[in-house]
Amino acid sequence: MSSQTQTSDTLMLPPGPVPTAPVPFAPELALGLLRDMLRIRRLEEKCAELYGAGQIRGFLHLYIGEEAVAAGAMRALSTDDTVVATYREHGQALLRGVSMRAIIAEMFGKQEGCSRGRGGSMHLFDAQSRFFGGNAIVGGGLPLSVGLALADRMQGIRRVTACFFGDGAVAEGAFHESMNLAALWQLPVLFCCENNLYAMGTALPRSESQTDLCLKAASYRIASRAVDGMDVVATHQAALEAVDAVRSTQQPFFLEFQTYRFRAHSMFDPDLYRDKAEIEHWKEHGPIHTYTARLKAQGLLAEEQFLALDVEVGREVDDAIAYAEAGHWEPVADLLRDVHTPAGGSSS
Amino acid sequence: MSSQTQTSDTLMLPPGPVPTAPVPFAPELALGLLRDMLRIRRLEEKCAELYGAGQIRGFLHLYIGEEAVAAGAMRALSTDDTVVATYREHGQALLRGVSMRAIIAEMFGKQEGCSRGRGGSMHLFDAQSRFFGGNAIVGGGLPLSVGLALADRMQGIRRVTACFFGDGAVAEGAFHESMNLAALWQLPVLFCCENNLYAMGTALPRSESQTDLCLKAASYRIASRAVDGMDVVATHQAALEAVDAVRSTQQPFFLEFQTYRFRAHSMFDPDLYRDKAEIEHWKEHGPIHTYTARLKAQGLLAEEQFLALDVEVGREVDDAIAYAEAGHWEPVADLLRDVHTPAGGSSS
Amino acid sequence: MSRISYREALREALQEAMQRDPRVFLMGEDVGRYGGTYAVSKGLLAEFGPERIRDTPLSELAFVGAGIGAALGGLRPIVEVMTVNFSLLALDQIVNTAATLRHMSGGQCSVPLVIRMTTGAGRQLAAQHSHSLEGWYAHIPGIRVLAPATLEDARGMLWPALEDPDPVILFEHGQLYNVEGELAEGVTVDIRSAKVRRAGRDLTLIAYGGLLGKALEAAEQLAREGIDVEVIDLRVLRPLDDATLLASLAKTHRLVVVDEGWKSGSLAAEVVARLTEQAFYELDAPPVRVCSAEVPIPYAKHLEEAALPQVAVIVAAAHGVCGT
Amino acid sequence: MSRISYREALREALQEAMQRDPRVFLMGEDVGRYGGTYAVSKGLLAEFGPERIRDTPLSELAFVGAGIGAALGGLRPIVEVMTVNFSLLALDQIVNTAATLRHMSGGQCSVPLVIRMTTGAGRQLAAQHSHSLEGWYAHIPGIRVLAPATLEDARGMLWPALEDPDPVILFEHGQLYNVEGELAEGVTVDIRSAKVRRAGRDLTLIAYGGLLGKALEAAEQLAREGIDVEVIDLRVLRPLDDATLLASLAKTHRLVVVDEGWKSGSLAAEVVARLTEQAFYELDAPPVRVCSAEVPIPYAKHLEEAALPQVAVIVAAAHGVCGT
Ligand SMILES: Cc1ncc(C[n+]2csc(CCOP(=O)(O)OP(=O)(O)O)c2C)c(N)n1
Ligand SMILES: Cc1ncc(C[n+]2csc(CCOP(=O)(O)OP(=O)(O)O)c2C)c(N)n1
Ligand SMILES: [Mg+2]
Ligand SMILES: [Mg+2]
Repeated sequence: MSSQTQTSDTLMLPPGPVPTAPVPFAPELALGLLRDMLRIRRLEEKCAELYGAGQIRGFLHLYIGEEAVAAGAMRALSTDDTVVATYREHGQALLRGVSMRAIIAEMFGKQEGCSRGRGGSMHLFDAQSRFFGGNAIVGGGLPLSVGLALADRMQGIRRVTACFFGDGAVAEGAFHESMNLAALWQLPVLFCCENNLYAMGTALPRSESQTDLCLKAASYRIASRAVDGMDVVATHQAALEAVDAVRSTQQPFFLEFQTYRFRAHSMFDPDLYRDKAEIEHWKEHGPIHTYTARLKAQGLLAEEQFLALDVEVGREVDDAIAYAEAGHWEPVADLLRDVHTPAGGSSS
Repeated sequence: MSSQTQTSDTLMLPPGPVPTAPVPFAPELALGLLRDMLRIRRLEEKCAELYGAGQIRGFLHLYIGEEAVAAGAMRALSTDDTVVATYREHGQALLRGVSMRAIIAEMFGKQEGCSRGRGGSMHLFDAQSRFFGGNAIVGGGLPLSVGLALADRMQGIRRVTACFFGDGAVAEGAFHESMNLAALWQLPVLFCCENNLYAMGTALPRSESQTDLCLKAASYRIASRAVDGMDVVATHQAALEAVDAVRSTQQPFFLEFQTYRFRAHSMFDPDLYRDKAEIEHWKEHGPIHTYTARLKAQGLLAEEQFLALDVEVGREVDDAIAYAEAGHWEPVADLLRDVHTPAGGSSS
Repeated sequence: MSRISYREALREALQEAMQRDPRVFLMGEDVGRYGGTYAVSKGLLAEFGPERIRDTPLSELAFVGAGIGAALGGLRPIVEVMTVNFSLLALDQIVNTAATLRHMSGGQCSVPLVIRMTTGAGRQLAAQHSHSLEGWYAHIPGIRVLAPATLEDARGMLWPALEDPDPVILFEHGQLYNVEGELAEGVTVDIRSAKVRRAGRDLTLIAYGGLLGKALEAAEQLAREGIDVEVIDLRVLRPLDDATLLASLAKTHRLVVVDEGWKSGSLAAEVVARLTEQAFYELDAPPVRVCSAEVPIPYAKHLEEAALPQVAVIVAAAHGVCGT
Repeated sequence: MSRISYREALREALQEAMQRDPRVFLMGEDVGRYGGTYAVSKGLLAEFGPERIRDTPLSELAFVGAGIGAALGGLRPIVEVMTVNFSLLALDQIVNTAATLRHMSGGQCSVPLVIRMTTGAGRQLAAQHSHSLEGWYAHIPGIRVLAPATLEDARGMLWPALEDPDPVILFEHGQLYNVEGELAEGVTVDIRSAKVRRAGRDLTLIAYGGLLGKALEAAEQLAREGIDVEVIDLRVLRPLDDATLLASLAKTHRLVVVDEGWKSGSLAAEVVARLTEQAFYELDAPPVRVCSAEVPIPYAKHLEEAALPQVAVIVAAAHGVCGT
């Protein structure tokens, strides 16, 4: 048997230097972005603990390290826009407006959870804020987002549908078919590729023959852009421009966020496929501490302010846990509830 | 409801002028290609008649108009190479060496058919010549060809696997996944896209947002080329070079044949979606008559020779029909034969 | 009353639904310019335009998923998957998304989607184009599965399917499109119950879709041979209407189930199992299934016929069950 | 005899097969660097290298199809589809190509392919990650379907599966991987027959895969309550081994079938149907199925437990059938 050329095992490093430029946003926005990222971070750190304690079960995929993506993107959307996400969606759900209470209660499997405890970590939903989940099939949300945008187009609603998915999803047929449909039918979908360089243990070069993902978009005639996903200034600016492009042209746009997850893929992953040095390099680009440093350098943030914010966020997390703990188990008699919509029941 | 931009309905015409340049091949090859095309044409004209007469049933997809593709491509392969085709595969099967007798007997449903009458027109097989069908699922053959090439690679066999598929198949997820796998794993697959501009009634611009299909290949880092699929000189030269590239580099190659079917999609298709003028334009580029004209202009072919060839081919067709008519119906008692391989039975 | 084909009945239903509700649209491969592979949507493009009669690329997974999204987005999509054979490519979206969304969102997201597809064999289309996989779909909680076997159902099932807030899948058997008959105006049908198509005392013969005709033919022949058969058209393959089936069995005490699916794991197995569980003591003889032979459907006509349930086999099965 | 887990037994089987036959290779998502989602292939990359322990992109349709092609091309691929849930994306290649190739080529092309996948619920993975669709696969002519429930079968089924010239699908229940026990060296198992795991006189209790353990537990409890249960492990879901089942029924005359699939259209339905057809007069009471509730599996632990077959429900069903 002949030998196969093996993909090189050189470290995959952040594309640019650690950002240090002044934050070009008004203080409210500047601090808001920090707060957004911190809320995700603290929520998820607790989730990891709660998982360890057995209060959260099933699969749990943490977003830690990638917070600048959700923060930058979600603030670029208007409340009427639509969001479709993956199983790694705590950040998007939270920043879309789902309360920490409802999120943790969901992970506890309580009736007070945003999906009544039926979904768990991978299936957070909030129809009111047009947050359509929470999808545990890689690539599964892509066709959905095409349809949501189609509905808008056919009804003359000028909304943007933002669809989040990972680098791994790019290999799925669903990605290809959905990109083509969106471009062919000129649908206002913002494809948000969270390229964290790994799909579970599979590094991008072992998953894609062409690792420049923007070239994929080009092959469907979809405009695209890659952005430093560790820099919330960059993600937010790029997202604003992309959302604007989608809204004004009513055409799809492909936005690649180059990011990294600091934790393992899920709580089951021993994380043996990455070099520790690679992780450390990326941690130097950590979205929260680099951004905090910039804000401080600029005089927009003092250490006490940061600490106060952190305490406040910590309180929100604690409150949410208490809420979830006090929540209720749905009666077993209701097991078959919501398999079908009851007559006269809610329907989109 | 807002109105949708409609794809323009301008005629889709052949890319270049009718070829007239001298045929640069030695006489044997030059006439061989003519013979190849004529054999397909006359076989299929008869198939259409036999279908009308009820002797062939099921779906029947004719290749008439596209003969230069199979002729040019099949002569570029060596007998040890592998071929995977679609439901529109009479041409490939015939030129791969499946006898007309076995092909017509198959369409008659006779035991003497190349697939024992189990497959019909859409499922011609010939394991001996490494002709692996005949696949009635659009895009279905693509993953198969990747696997066949993988087996060669892992066993150190320097073979080429030629996979035929239509423009319509490009929209399938299977295309995308297969292209990526072939490129990622550096497999010797020759992707032969028979772009006849329609998938049933769907014109390419209503199927693909990017109609330059070679750009798809580029997005997987696969080398590619488009060629006039009505000109057997061009198809053969391009196929020779592509096969050579695949064989020497052991990398995939994407070859787009720009062609056209003169007949309806299948015998059920009323063909109402194309402009008659468009069809007429393409017929001016008909692969057999334009090539015949060139051979004659060059003095490589006299009218009597052509007629003699045609008579000979006609005889082959008649003989095949007689053979098929004299063939046998497999006993109904054998219905369950070949669902599984019998113990000690043939296995690849 | 007017003379109409099954195909025309389906088309009228589509047309009426599109006229009645601007949220309804049809999408699928070649539903527009081509006029529908089986000509069901012929003429509708001219009437409703390319937005609402929407041709799709060959991307079964994505356009079915897009149908789910469009349903979530407030429309009432009818997605045509050309045939059940190709629906395998879209099964993930149907099983993992359409059927689950309402439940896993805790009741927030209903999916009012209708999927139509052609099913069945009998036209020498061979192994990849002859599946009868309705039984698979009938296994999935969260969707409703319908099999119109009559002109009335072809005409009448679409509208209630569109009114259903949850996903509904409609199976049209390929051999029914050309069937013609008289159809009364303005009939309404439900999408909840099975239907007795022929009353009888001696034997309950259950069928659906493309085989209802053969079941009725067999019943006629059996009547001439002195056996009075009750023929029930399942119509709704999920959820099954046990009451109608049990009522018949309580009368006849004998059961034959006909199904074009392969026998092992067929929908017929489910019918036999649940009736045996619930009405064991009503049964005077072992129930019998008449299904397709367990072979990829062969092309040759005589072999295909041998693989599929035929009238003679149904008749023989009935005799077996009745001990006649 | 050595102490070993189900996971290790599977790994040993892989390792042995790879050592024994150079044509054998394993491919699938994260089988290599990651070590297998469920750690089954851990360590094999180091031993066999990245050609034979081949990580694939997330392209279920294409890499399963590539497995079929590689089998045609002379290799003996083992394709790991991470879980049955994702296998829906590859179903077209399995049903329309792997299962049909030999037949529709008139016997020319066999597909000696083995597909492994994890199945089942019970770990709070919710609606999209908890399917038990083995019954669907067992519906398809042309493939063999196996469900190793014991260490012995986990260790012993792979090699005969690889020797089978046709496609074989192996279902590994996600809750079995950590099960440990003693395993004798060099046991060989067949992939044709069902197996009596506990002999008994009063009731035939049929189960397979992840639920065999609960069935045996129920049998122990029932034994204490005076009911002597015969527990049969189906093991081979297609083709079903009727002889073993019928022999048991001829002895016990009472039947309970346990299956983690949703009840309607479950594999349990097939078992009940074929046994009722063939052994109706042996049955002293209506057969009963214990299956999953017809709901997308919920995340919350108490609801998931309520949705899945539990020992107490099996015991109650047994009492019901025995009239005790
Ligand atoms: C269709 C499908 N295949 C496989 C899986 C198992 N799986 C879950 S997440 C994951 C990795 C996905 O990677 P990527 O898309 O890059 O997203 P990330 O986890 O890095 O955010 C895999 C393989 C799945 N859920 N769905
Ligand atoms: C997956 C799948 N979807 C739909 C069909 C129905 N169908 C058969 S041929 C065809 C058109 C394919 O067009 P193209 O790939 O361009 O090949 P051509 O027929 O033009 O040679 C369609 C839609 C099918 N066979 N398989
Ligand atoms: Mg990733
Ligand atoms: Mg075409």
